[in-house]
Amino acid sequence: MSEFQIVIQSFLPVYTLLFGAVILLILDWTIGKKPVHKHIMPSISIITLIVAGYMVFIRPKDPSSFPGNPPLFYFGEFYAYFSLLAITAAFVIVLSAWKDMELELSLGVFYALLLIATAGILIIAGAMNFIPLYVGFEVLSISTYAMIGFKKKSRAAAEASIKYFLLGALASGILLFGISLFYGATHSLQLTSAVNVLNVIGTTKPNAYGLFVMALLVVGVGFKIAAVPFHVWVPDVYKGSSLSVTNFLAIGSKAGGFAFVFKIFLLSLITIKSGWAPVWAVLAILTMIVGNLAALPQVSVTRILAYSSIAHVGYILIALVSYAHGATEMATIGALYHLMANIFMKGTAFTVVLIVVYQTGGDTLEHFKGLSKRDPLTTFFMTIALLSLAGIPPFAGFFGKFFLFYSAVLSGDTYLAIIAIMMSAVSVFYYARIIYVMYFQEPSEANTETKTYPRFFILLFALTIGNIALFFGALFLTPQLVEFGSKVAQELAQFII
Amino acid sequence: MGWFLEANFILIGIITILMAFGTLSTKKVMRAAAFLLLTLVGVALTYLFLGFEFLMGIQITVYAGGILILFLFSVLLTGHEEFKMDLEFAKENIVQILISILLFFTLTALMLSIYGNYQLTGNELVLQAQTKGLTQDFSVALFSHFNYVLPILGVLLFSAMLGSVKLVLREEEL
Amino acid sequence: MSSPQEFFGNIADLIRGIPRDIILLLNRLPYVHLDPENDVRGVIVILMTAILAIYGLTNLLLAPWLERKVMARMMGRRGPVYVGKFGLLQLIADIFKLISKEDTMPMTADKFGFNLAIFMMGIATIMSFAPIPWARGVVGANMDIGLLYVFAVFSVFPPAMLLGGWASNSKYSLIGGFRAAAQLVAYEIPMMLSILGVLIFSGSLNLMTIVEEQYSNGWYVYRAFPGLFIAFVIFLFASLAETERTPFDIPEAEGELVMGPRTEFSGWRYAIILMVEYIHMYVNVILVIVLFLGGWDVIPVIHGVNYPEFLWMIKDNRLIQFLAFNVKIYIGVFFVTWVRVSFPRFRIDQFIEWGWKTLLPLSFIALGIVVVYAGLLVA
Amino acid sequence: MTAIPIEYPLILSSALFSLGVFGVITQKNAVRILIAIELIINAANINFVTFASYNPNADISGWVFALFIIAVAAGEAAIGLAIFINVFRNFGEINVKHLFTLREV
Repeated sequence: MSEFQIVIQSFLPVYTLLFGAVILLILDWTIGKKPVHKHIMPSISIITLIVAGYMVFIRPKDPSSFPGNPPLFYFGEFYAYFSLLAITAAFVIVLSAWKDMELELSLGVFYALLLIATAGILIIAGAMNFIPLYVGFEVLSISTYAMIGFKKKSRAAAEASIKYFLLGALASGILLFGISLFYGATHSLQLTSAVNVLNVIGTTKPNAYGLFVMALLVVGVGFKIAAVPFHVWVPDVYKGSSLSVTNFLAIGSKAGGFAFVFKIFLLSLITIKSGWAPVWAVLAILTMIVGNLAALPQVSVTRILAYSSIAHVGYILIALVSYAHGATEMATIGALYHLMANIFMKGTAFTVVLIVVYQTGGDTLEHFKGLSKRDPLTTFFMTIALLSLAGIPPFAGFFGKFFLFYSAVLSGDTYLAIIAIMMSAVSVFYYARIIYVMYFQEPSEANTETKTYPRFFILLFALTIGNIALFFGALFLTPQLVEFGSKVAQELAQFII
Repeated sequence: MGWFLEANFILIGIITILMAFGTLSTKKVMRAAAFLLLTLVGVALTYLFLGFEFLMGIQITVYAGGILILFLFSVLLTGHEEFKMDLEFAKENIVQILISILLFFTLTALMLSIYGNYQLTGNELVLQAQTKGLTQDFSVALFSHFNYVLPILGVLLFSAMLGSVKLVLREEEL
Repeated sequence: MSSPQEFFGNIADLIRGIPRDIILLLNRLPYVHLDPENDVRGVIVILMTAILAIYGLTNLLLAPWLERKVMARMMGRRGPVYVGKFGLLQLIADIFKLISKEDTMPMTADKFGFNLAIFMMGIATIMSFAPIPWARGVVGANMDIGLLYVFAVFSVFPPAMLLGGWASNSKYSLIGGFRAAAQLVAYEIPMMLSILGVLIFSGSLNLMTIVEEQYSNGWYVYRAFPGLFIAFVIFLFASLAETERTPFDIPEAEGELVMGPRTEFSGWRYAIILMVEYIHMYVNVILVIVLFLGGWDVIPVIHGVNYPEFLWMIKDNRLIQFLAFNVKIYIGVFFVTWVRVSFPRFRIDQFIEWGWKTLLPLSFIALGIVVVYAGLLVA
Repeated sequence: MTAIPIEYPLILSSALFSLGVFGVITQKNAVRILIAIELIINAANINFVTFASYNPNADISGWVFALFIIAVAAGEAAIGLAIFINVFRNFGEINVKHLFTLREV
């Protein structure tokens, strides 16, 4: 295969997504005013996503054949996994936005932005240099800013968008400054340069300069993945934006953010892991505690889920710490598995909230009262999602947490596992509260709407099946899972000489 | 030797910092944008001194000419707010002021700590840059090694354009 | 006694030598020490630019006169006749009148923005003379990024206009400022795109190189036909729009907006604005000539035609090059005036739409043609 | 040697960065905050150019990144100012201090 063919084939998923986006825009321009467009646009997005998913599988077999010295991209297993993650997430969002967004004008633009954001995650996952990494990250961010503010008439969406934008722009500015200092120390923007180049940030332990670089990078990415204490925007933004976009923030954007974090910390800053491991450990503990405790008094289910999503960020951060402390394989498996489980759990939960908002006009616990009487199937799916979030078998959330906590135990950070288990126990309260409200309380007079939405039903059904299948997959296919995890871990580690 | 360039650089640097302070301390937002323009031009001139003329042109064309127009338009479209940086402001924000001063000194000390890393070879490169030719190297690098990143930049600008047009355009109801 | 050709060739070298001599002179003084080999670059640039800018400015006294005269003739009038021979000194008289006027500023104006706008525009226009090649080797600053530099300098105009319009605190000024900024931004894009075709052939942003390439391979206006011709037309229209000349003087639009963003400027400020406008127009004409009409090149080379030796001698003579360049500039100024007299003004919405919806796609088409042509040439 | 010592641009960039951070934490008007963020981005850009110009490995990827950052900043500013205008249409102001409506829900 020639160099050109390899490049084209490697970028095919991204090209497919962009091609889909352009088709959507052309359609928006031509038939955007006709009523049929609200069905055509999501359908085309789904077709694009399926094709892009297929394209991920037919990428070149040898990822190191990508041209360039050193290559700017590496389309290996890590890339494949995160692309599938992103594409699955986008799939969920298209299905939930099908109803949620149907009254909006210029829908094609929305789906085009969604596809472009997905392409951004793919670029993050494939990048091996800070330049494509940062640009891909900004592709994701900028599309997300626009998606949040998409409902222009809604004050809440406007407010959410300005909050997310200001913090995101600040975070990316700080991140940039960190990268610039990193570049000054290592003389190269290649992600793996710090490993190979004589570096000024510290050979095994960071010196003052290394600490500062690390701090800037932690602050920058901390905003994006919403680790405490950089989480303040999460509840407001999740609440303010329309729920399908919230869904994207919770599952798609999060996957992209974590791909970014892993790229930076597990590749470029791995030499000074003794510096950042304690920092992330503290942040993980804080994130778990604050996320779970702050969720307790909330009455809005969106906010509960927002805080729970913060808490889950804390769980995934354990993987970073345990990776640094030696349990590389289990940490990798845990993080990757949990991000996939996250899509099924959070996707279901936010979709159910969306349905309830459509039925009753609000998302507080009040509106969830007696949901089982009105809409038993939806309630059933919601229950499974919540149980899965709480980490109760036989649902995917259990193994997600199990792998993560187990990796902490393996690496010797038992305190992290203990705190995480305690906090999981706390989290059961607020999940159980929603379940209790749904099953055992009578619906209030005003909320008697029993309308169901078949499109959501298909989505919820698929997500729940996926949720359970993921659990049994982990149960019965453990060797394959471990093999895959070790493959990805090796891929990350192969650059360290 | 070279005091002429150095003196010029110091002068431009001081002016840039003053202008940057102006953006934050001036009363009207419009003036802040005007100060930003001057800051950006100052930064562009430092690029010239660092041997990267091309980026000077780009910085003035894109930043000072393009982005700043966006700023001015949006300031005029979003109304003014008077803001005063005086003694009262300083009293209210004493912690923030101290933080930034501390940040400045820490950062300077840290960045100068890696000076030793550059002491030996850096000067030659700048000299080379001043005698031209590096712009060509730069464009060659841009279109060979970074060939596959440029389209991504196009995607980014495309999505920004889509999003901002959608957000600002006034649409009639269906 | 040397031939005129050599004589004028040496003049450039002589002029280039002056700053070095100045430095060597300065070095005799205590406390001043410049390294003529290394520090000389910045000084040369400044001095050469200054010399050529002064030359350009004196030239400029002629351009408005020419415009007035031509306009008057076309309208069946006689134009300025009283001051100096044929009214040649009319502009100087006007400037004296403006400078001696009272320096007024609206009471509610924002002083800072008001003055900044003027100074930015004034400095930017004078700086724009730096990289222009007047003849082979006669150039202020021979920079790699010449073309980009000119555009960078001119890109300060829209913010300055808007700032000036806002600072005068008058609704005519503000609306005019908005219009000016929108217009300048809208027409910068087709302008840039139309240049890309030229850059594909020249392979450099250096104006010297661009002209040299045309000198040996033919002017761009007829190469890659019709690609670069379309680009030339687009560039011509866009530069008329950039300089706010009729039929594109939307921001000014006396009927509606008095004088656009300049309404409140009077006295010496108005004199500066007048100068800025003329220089802007003048430099844009120069750009059109340098980019598409061969710059200082006298006789266009046609592919496959062998010229006799004496034609090449004419082409190589720097004096003739210099004169040819000036003649071209005056033809350009005449053309601009002609357009001004002949066409009515556009309406703002038509005008902006025309920029975005006609010129922009057209410049893409032109670029496509050039790319295909260049690709065939390579293959 | 006519080169400028590497300290000067580094001090300039750290000053711009601190001023930017100061602006972000004290200003209330969203446009001013964005202006402060632009200062931070410019500081990073100066760093990139400096470190690339003085790079002993003659690695000019810092220059390339600087160019990319300017483009990214343009995109970010465009979308951000669009968001501000949208917020202004909904709220009548863009003072971030007054955007508290979501807290109570």
